[in-house]
Amino acid sequence: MSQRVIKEILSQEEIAPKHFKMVIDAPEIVEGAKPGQFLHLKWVDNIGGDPLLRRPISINDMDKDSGELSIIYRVLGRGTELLSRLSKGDKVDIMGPIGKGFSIPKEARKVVVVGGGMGIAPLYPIVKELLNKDREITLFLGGADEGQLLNLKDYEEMDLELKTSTVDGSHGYKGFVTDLLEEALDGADYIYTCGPEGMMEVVQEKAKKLGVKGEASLEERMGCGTGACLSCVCKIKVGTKDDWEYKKTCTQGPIFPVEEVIFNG
Amino acid sequence: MSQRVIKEILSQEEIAPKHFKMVIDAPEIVEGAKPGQFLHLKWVDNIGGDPLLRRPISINDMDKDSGELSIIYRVLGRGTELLSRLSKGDKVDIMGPIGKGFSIPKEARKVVVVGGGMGIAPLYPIVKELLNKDREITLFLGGADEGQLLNLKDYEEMDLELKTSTVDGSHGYKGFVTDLLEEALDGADYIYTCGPEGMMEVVQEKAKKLGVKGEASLEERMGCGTGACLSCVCKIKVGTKDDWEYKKTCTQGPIFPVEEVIFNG
Amino acid sequence: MAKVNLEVDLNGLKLQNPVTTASGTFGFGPEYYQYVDLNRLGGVMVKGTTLNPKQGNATPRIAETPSGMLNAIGLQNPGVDHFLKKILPEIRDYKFETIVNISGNEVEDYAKLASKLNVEGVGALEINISCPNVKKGGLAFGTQPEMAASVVQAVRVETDLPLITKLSPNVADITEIARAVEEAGTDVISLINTLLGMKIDINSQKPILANKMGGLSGPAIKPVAIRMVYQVAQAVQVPLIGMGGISNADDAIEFFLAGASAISVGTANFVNPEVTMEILDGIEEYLVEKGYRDINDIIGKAIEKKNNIV
Amino acid sequence: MAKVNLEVDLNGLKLQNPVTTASGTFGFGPEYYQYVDLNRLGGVMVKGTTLNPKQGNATPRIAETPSGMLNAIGLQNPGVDHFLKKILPEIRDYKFETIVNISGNEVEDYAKLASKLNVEGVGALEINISCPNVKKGGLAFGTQPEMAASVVQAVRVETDLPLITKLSPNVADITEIARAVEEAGTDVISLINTLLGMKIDINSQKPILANKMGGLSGPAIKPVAIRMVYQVAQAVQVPLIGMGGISNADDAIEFFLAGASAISVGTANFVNPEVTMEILDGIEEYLVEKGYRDINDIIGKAIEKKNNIV
Ligand SMILES: Cc1cc2nc3c(=O)[nH]c(=O)nc-3n(C[C@H](O)[C@H](O)[C@H](O)COP(=O)(O)OP(=O)(O)OC[C@H]3O[C@@H](n4cnc5c(N)ncnc54)[C@H](O)[C@@H]3O)c2cc1C
Ligand SMILES: Cc1cc2nc3c(=O)[nH]c(=O)nc-3n(C[C@H](O)[C@H](O)[C@H](O)COP(=O)(O)OP(=O)(O)OC[C@H]3O[C@@H](n4cnc5c(N)ncnc54)[C@H](O)[C@@H]3O)c2cc1C
Ligand SMILES: Cc1cc2nc3c(=O)[nH]c(=O)nc-3n(C[C@H](O)[C@H](O)[C@H](O)COP(=O)(O)O)c2cc1C
Ligand SMILES: Cc1cc2nc3c(=O)[nH]c(=O)nc-3n(C[C@H](O)[C@H](O)[C@H](O)COP(=O)(O)O)c2cc1C
Ligand code: FES
Ligand code: FES
Repeated sequence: MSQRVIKEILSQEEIAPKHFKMVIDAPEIVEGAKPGQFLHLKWVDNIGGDPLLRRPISINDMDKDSGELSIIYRVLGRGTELLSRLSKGDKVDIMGPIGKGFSIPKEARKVVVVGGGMGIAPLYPIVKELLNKDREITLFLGGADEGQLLNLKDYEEMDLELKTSTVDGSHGYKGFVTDLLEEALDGADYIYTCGPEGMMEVVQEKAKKLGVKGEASLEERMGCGTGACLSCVCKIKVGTKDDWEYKKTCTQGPIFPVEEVIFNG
Repeated sequence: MSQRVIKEILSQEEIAPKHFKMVIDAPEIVEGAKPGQFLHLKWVDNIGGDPLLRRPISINDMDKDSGELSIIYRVLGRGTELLSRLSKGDKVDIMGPIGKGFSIPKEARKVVVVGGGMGIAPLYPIVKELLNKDREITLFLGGADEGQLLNLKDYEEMDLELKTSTVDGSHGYKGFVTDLLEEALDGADYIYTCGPEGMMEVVQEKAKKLGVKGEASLEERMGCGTGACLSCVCKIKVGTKDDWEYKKTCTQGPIFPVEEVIFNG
Repeated sequence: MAKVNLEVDLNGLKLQNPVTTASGTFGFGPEYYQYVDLNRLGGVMVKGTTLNPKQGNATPRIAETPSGMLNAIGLQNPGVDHFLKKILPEIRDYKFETIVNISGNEVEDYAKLASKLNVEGVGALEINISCPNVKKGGLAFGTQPEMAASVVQAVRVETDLPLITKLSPNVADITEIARAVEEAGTDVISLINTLLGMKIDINSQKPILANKMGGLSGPAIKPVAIRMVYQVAQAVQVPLIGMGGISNADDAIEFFLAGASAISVGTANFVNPEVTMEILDGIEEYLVEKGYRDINDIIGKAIEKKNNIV
Repeated sequence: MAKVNLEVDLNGLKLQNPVTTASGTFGFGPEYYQYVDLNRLGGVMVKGTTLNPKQGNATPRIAETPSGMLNAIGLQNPGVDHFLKKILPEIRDYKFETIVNISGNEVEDYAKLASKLNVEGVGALEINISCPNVKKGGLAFGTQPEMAASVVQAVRVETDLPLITKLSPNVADITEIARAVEEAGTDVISLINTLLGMKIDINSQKPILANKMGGLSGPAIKPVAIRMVYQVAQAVQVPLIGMGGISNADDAIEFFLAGASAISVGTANFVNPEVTMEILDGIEEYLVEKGYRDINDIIGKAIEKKNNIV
C-alpha cells in the first residue's frame, strides 16, 4: 500500500563525486516496503513550483526496526541538483513504496546479480534478502570507477562471491561488467539485474543463451507514479512470437521478467 | 552606479510576527548607496525558476565601514515566504543600489518624517543622515501594533522627537499616525514620508494645506529595475494645472516630491 | 463543515461538488484510491476512450518544462468495449460522476462511441475535439467551428446524456468555437486542453518526445486558461468546467471567479496525489472566510457586468 | 575565444552574433549599460514605437505567474520623432544593430513609421503585428494572413531596410501567417510575441492587471515558442529570430536547433540583467565543446530532413 508522507532528512552525504546518500526517517514507508520498490519524491520547497514533477528514486536500504530508509542518487539535472542541497532537518515529500518489487522463486538457489552504474542502487535490498534466505550469490558490480561501485564496503563483508569491474581499472577487472558474466551464469538458476539498457540487453542475451530466467529493473520517465498517466510504459513480450504490449513501469514494474523485456523499444 | 552581485547572508532574524531582518555582507553595494535607495533581490535557489521575478526591498541600514547592509521585510506572498526560509551562509542575488534616493535641501532645518507599516523600513537611513546633518526631526511611526514599529529601539536612543501610534493601542497613541500630524507640520520646512497610499495621501493633503514641501517614497510592481520595462510607472504632476506624466518608480523614483504625486492614479 | 453548499448543476449534470479530475491524468479513478477518498470527488473524467484499443505513442512520452510538462501519450486506452465490460462495473458505485472522455478520427467514431456509452453508470460524455496528438482529425475538429459543431451534433442525436465539449486552446479566437458548439447542442463546455509545445535535447540535438510535439499542461498554462474561461463565460450561456494548471484551492477559485462552474485538476495530481482533497477543503474554507454560503455565488464574479462598464 | 564564428547573416541583416534583446524588455539599450557590455550584443530591438507618443495603460501593468509574467504596458513610448531626435543619436554608435519595433493601429501608420525610420543608424525594422495589448488592430493584424501581408507590403514599399515581421502565437496555425508575410516580402520572421493571458486576485475578486488581460512571457511559454519556430522553419525560406522564455545558453541553443538563426532575450533580462552576456559565452562554449566552428552549423539541426523520414 502506497502513501504520501512528508518526512525529515536524517543525514545527507556525498559518497562519491556527484553521488549522494540520503537517510530519511519514514517508518510508515519502511513498514510495507519490499526490495526493488521505489519512492516518488518531491522536495518540499518546490511544491507547485519548478521543477514541477516528482523524481523516482529506488530504496537503497531500509531498517524495519528503526524505520529509517536510505536512497543513493546521482546528480544528473536540475531536480537532483536541488535535492543535493538539502541537509539534516529539511523535509522531503514521499510517495511510496511504489512498484511490484523483486520476487524470490523457491528454485532460485544459485543466483547471479548484475548491477551497473546507478543500477547498483536498487539491488542492495534484494541481495540482503537473498542472503537471509540462504541463497548462493554471485554479485557483479560495474561502474566507471571505484566510486561508482555503490555499497562496495557493505558487500565486501557479506557472504557472497563479489566480482567488480571498472572502466578505468580503479577496482577489479578493467572493462565491462558483462565481460565476466558467462562463466557465472553457467549453472545459475536465476538472475537479477539493473543498470544501463545496453548492459541489461547483453545480460538478457547471455541469460537467454544459457536458459537462465530472472528479473530486470527498468527506468522510464514518470509522471504520476500511480498508473494513471501512461507516460512510463515499456514494451513487454506477451504470448509467443513477437507480440508485445505496453506495461506501466511504475505500478506494473519497475521489475519485469528479464526475458520478456524488449529493450530500446 | 548599480551592479549585480551574489552575496552571503550574515544573519536572519524574525523581529516581529512575519517581519524579518536580514543582514548581508555587500561592501560593493554599500559603498555607493544613499538613503531611500532599494535593492532588487532574487534568492539564488530560484534562478530561472518560480517565483520568476526579483523583489524590490529597501535598504534599512548600512555601515560603510563594515560593508554590511540590512533589510527588513514582511512575509506577504510566495517570494518573501521563501526569502524568510534562508539563513546565515545562504546567498542572495542583489541588483542595487537602485533609485534616486532622498535629498536633503539646505533649507530643511526642521523636518517631519512620517512612516506607516512597512513604509517605516526605508526611512531609517535618511533619519540617520538628517541627524548627522544636525536637522531637527519629528518622527511619526504608525503601525497595527508595537511589533510593526520598526527600528523603534534605535529611534528611542536618538536625538529626535518620537511620536508613535498603533491601531491596537499597544504603543503610543491609539489610532492613525496621521491624526497627530497637523501640529508638528506647522512650522516645519520639509517632510519625508513612506507608507500605505492612503496614509501618504493624507500626509500630502495636510502638508499642502500648510505649504510644506517634501518627499514621498512610492511602491509599484517592478519588472526590470533598470528603467527598461515601464511596468513600475506612477503618475507625477508636470507643469501647472492637472497635467501629469508616467514616471518610472525604479530609476526616476522611488522618491518623488510629495506634492507632485497623484495617488491612486 | 456542511456550512456551505458545494453542489453545482451544470445544465442538468449535477455534481456533489465542483472538483473533478481531468481526462488522462487520473486513470479511471481507482489508480488514486490510496491517496484520495474517491467518494468525495465531484466527477472523474476518465482517460480518453476510442472505439478500438490504442497502443499510443512510442516513449519518451513526457518531458518536463518550466512549471509545466509536455505529454504525447497518443491516447493509449483499452477501447470502449473493454471500458464498458471491465472498468465501468468497477467504478460505477463510487459517488463521483463518471464522465467518459471520447476521441475519434472521424465524426462517425464519436457517434458510435456515444451510442455505445448510452448506459447506466455513465454520468456524461466529454467530447475531446482538442487532443493535439492524434495526427488525423483530432486537431482539425477543435480549431474549426463547423467541424467542431458537426461532431457535437452527431453525438447529440445518439445520446441523452449531458454533453460536455472540451475545447482546444490552440486557436486565435476561442469564443468562436465555443459559440459553435453551444449552438450545436452541447450542455457544457470544458476548457482548456493542452497547448501544443515541444522540447529539444541539446545534447542529442533531437526533440525529447518520440512524437516530437506534445501537449503543454501544468501551472505554466494557467494564465492562458483563465483568460479563455473569462472570454468564453461572456460569449456563451452554457456552464463551463475550467482547467489548466490548477494546483491548489487558490487556483481553483481563480477559475470560479473567471466564470467556471466546476473545475478539473490534471497535472497537479502527479505533483501531489492528494491535491483534489486539499482543493476541496480549501474552496470550502475560502467560502466560509469570505462569508459565502454557496459556491454558485462566486461563479463569474471577476467579470464586470456590462452595465457597469463606463 | 575567437575560435568559433558567431556572425549570422539574416537575409542581408548582418549581426556580429545571434544574441539580441526583445522589444519592450531592454528599453533602448542604455538602460542596461551598468550590467551589460552593450557593444557585445548582436542587436537591440527597441521598445515598440508608434507615430505619436503613447501614455500606455494604467497600473498594475504586470503580474507574476508560474515561471512567467503577464504584461500590459500598452505601448508607452515617446513616439517616433522623439526617438529619431533624442534617442537614436545616443545609441547609433554602439556596435549592436538598432532594430526598431514598430506598431500601429492602421496600415498607414506602419507605412509612415517606415518612411520616417529610413535613416542611417537604424539597422532594421521589426513589424509588430502581434502586440495583444492594443485594442484596435494590433491583434487582428497578427491573426489574419491577409491583414498581416498588407502591413508588410505597405512597409516594404517605404524602405530598403531589412524587414523583420514579428508573429503572434495566438493563432491556430502559425505557418499560415508565416507564409503570408514571407510572400509579402519580409526578409526575416521573428517569433513569438506573448500569449494572451490573465490573472485574477482572489481577494479583490478582480483581474490583477488594470487592462485585465496581458501578454504572457518567460520560461513558461518556451515549449510553445520552440514548437512554433520548429514549424515555421519548415514552412518558409526566410531566416528566423526565435524568442520566448530564453533564460540561459541552453535555451538559446534549443532555439537554434529548432531552426532559429538568431535569438532574442526578453523577460530573462529582468531576472538576471547580465543574462545576455552569459548566453553569449554559453553558446560559444557549447560550440567549442561539440566541435563546431560556426554557429550556422547548428541552425535547424533538430529538424529531420524530409528524405530521412520513413
Ligand atoms: C524506478 C526508478 C528508480 C530510479 N532509481 C534511482 C536511484 O536509486 N538513484 C538515482 O540516482 N536515479 C534513479 N533513477 C533515475 C532518476 O529518477 C533520475 O536520475 C532523475 O529523475 C533525474 O532528475 P533530474 O532532475 O536530476 O534530471 P533532469 O534531466 O533535469 O530531469 C528531467 C525529467 O526527466 C526525468 N528523468 C531524467 N532522467 C531519468 C531517468 N534516468 N529515469 C527516469 N526519469 C528520468 C526526470 O524525472 C524529470 O521528469 C530511477 C528512475 C526510475 C524510473
Ligand atoms: C521600491 C520598493 C521598496 C520596497 N521596500 C520594501 C521593504 O523594505 N520591506 C518590505 O517588506 N517590502 C518592501 N517593498 C514591497 C515588497 O517588494 C513586496 O512586499 C514583495 O515584492 C512581495 O513579494 P511576495 O512574493 O511576498 O508577494 P507576492 O504577492 O507573491 O508577489 C507577486 C508579485 O507582486 C509584486 N508585489 C507584491 N506586493 C508588492 C508591493 N507592495 N510593492 C511592489 N511589488 C509588489 C512582487 O514583487 C511580485 O512581482 C518594497 C517595494 C518597492 C517597490
Ligand atoms: C498525461 C496527460 C494525458 C492527457 N490525456 C488526455 C485525454 O486523453 N483526453 C483529454 O481530453 N485530455 C487529456 N489531457 C489534457 C488534460 O485533461 C487537461 O485538459 C490538461 O492537462 C490541462 O490541465 P492541467 O494543466 O491541470 O493538467 C491529458 C493531459 C496529460 C498531462
Ligand atoms: C514588459 C514587456 C514589454 C513588451 N513590449 C513589447 C513591444 O513593445 N513590442 C513587441 O513586439 N514585443 C513586446 N514584448 C514581447 C517581447 O518582445 C517578447 O516577444 C516576449 O516577451 C517573449 O519573449 P520572453 O519570454 O523572452 O520575454 C514585451 C514583453 C514584455 C515582457
Ligand atoms: S508514471 Fe504514470 S503511469 Fe507510470
Ligand atoms: S521596473 Fe522596469 S521600468 Fe521600473
